[in-house]
Amino acid sequence: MLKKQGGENLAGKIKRYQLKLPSSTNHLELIREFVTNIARGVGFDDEKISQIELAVDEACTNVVKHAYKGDDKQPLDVLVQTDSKKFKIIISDKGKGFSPNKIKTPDMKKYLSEMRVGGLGIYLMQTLMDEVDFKMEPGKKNRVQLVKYIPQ
Amino acid sequence: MLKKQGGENLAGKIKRYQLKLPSSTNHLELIREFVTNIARGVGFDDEKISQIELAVDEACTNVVKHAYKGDDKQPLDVLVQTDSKKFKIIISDKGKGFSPNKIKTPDMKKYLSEMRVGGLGIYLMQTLMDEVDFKMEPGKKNRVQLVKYIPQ
Amino acid sequence: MSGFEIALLENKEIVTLHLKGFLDAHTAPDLETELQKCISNKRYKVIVNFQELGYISSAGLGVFMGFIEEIRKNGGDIKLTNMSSKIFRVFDLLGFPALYEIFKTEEEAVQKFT
Amino acid sequence: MSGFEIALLENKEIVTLHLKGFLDAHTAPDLETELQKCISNKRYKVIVNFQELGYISSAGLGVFMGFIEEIRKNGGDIKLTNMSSKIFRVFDLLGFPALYEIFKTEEEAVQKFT
Ligand SMILES: Nc1ncnc2c1ncn2[C@@H]1O[C@H](COP(=O)(O)OP(=O)(O)O)[C@@H](O)[C@H]1O
Ligand SMILES: Nc1ncnc2c1ncn2[C@@H]1O[C@H](COP(=O)(O)OP(=O)(O)O)[C@@H](O)[C@H]1O
Repeated sequence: MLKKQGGENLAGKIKRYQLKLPSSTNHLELIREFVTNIARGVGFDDEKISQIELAVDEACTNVVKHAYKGDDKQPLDVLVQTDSKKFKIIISDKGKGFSPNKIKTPDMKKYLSEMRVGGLGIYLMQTLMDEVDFKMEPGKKNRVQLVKYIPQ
Repeated sequence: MLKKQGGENLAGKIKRYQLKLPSSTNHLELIREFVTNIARGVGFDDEKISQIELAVDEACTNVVKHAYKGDDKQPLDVLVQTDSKKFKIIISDKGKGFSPNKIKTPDMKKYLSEMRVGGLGIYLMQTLMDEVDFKMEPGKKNRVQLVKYIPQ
Repeated sequence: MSGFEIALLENKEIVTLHLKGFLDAHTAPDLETELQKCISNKRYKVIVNFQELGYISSAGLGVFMGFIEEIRKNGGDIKLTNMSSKIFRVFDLLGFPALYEIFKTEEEAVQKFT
Repeated sequence: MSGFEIALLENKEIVTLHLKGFLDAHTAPDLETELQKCISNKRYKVIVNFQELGYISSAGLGVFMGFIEEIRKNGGDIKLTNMSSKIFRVFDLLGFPALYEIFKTEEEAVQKFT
């Protein structure tokens, strides 16, 4: 939808796109469309766009389910920031936060053999994106920052 | 996409959705999707959703073309605010602004006979929406406020 | 996701443009270019088929206004066909059916030309 | 725009679910309900056709994990078919093909059941 425009992402040129919504899973599709449309405009191929789409969905789903424990009226912000090198998405909430260091990377072999439900979101984000970073200030501002490098 | 949820719009419950983008016509489709998806969630029928879609597009197109004279890197904000009665969209820019009172309502008969190009945007907004309101602070914050009443 | 595409069909004197996707301030220049080409090539009998067009704004409507006079001056016309009710409503709201002939099918438009 | 829909087909012992649209944390409960019904009705041979599914997140994957054990305990299985490469990539990334049989067509899955 957002056609690539010549010179739109010259070095140093930062573009920002922001979406603020109530924290409902109802809005996940809208968030995905928002992010994929911008990613398409930057020139990512379909596979990379799908990776970004899924990583962002997982991060936002976690905010709704975990940060706000299903309360669908809390603030969920998605900020997309692009420059010539990085496609950065910052998802922020004012919910309970968590200690990402305490979350263990799932052992997929064990995971599958035990047929567990859930626990894949953060693993997916880390597998799909080039950088994943959490900054927590519970009740104030918790942030997940996802970065995908733009093919040069 | 945003399914209507029971009790989502009880009296007094205000919901806010915000989208901030660079002022490019490139993003009009994204803005339309943003607004129509929320409108669908409120329960408007397809005809009313199309009316809202077109009015918002016209307002945003005017911001890009007139307020910013085509500069596609300026801030364009779209805020959707819903309560039980009104679906309100506030489009704001920091551009040059204008005096809406000086814009004459086109005489459509004359318009068509002269085969003129343009000059239909504000007329469309006024025809399609229940309320249209302009608040201008040139260079600071110009706002177009569009309201559609929610069927009770 | 849809973007905007124009497919062009030429049949004897008549040029038919099939519009697909959305026609707004971003994509209107593409249609402008196509109509400009018609005029440069002296093809003044133009049919625009809206079957696959999902959206039009006043920027799209304006394109037709910008060419109709010159095309008619040269003995041609822009005839519009296959509009969904969504698209027709926009034309109708502005009284455009008084200025443009709108047909259900391309065949009807072709017959009117010949 | 797409939403999520499930169409259910029953053929002798086998229940086939056709998924359409997107399967995320919002729509996963709908699929859960359908699979729960299969189990309540003692229909343990389930085929899930992904042909028209455009998107899946881990919430969607989790649904299958939540039922596979009980279904297999009862001599059944959930077999997956007609995945687009986009959907398959997500399953593959997580090693799910080691746990689920994935077929190109429904026919192959039916044959495996009978
Ligand atoms: N945004 C968040 N806020 C609070 N807790 C979170 C957040 N994201 C993840 N968590 C915690 O980390 C755990 C692992 O998350 P994840 O890998 O996405 O799997 P799942 O969400 O399926 O449990 C969650 O169960 C939750 O306890
Ligand atoms: N957001 C805006 N900022 C500055 N000027 C505007 C804005 N919106 C409208 N105008 C002025 O009002 C005129 C009429 O607008 P409109 O009815 O939308 O028709 P058009 O945009 O096709 O000219 C414009 O030509 C422009 O001069």
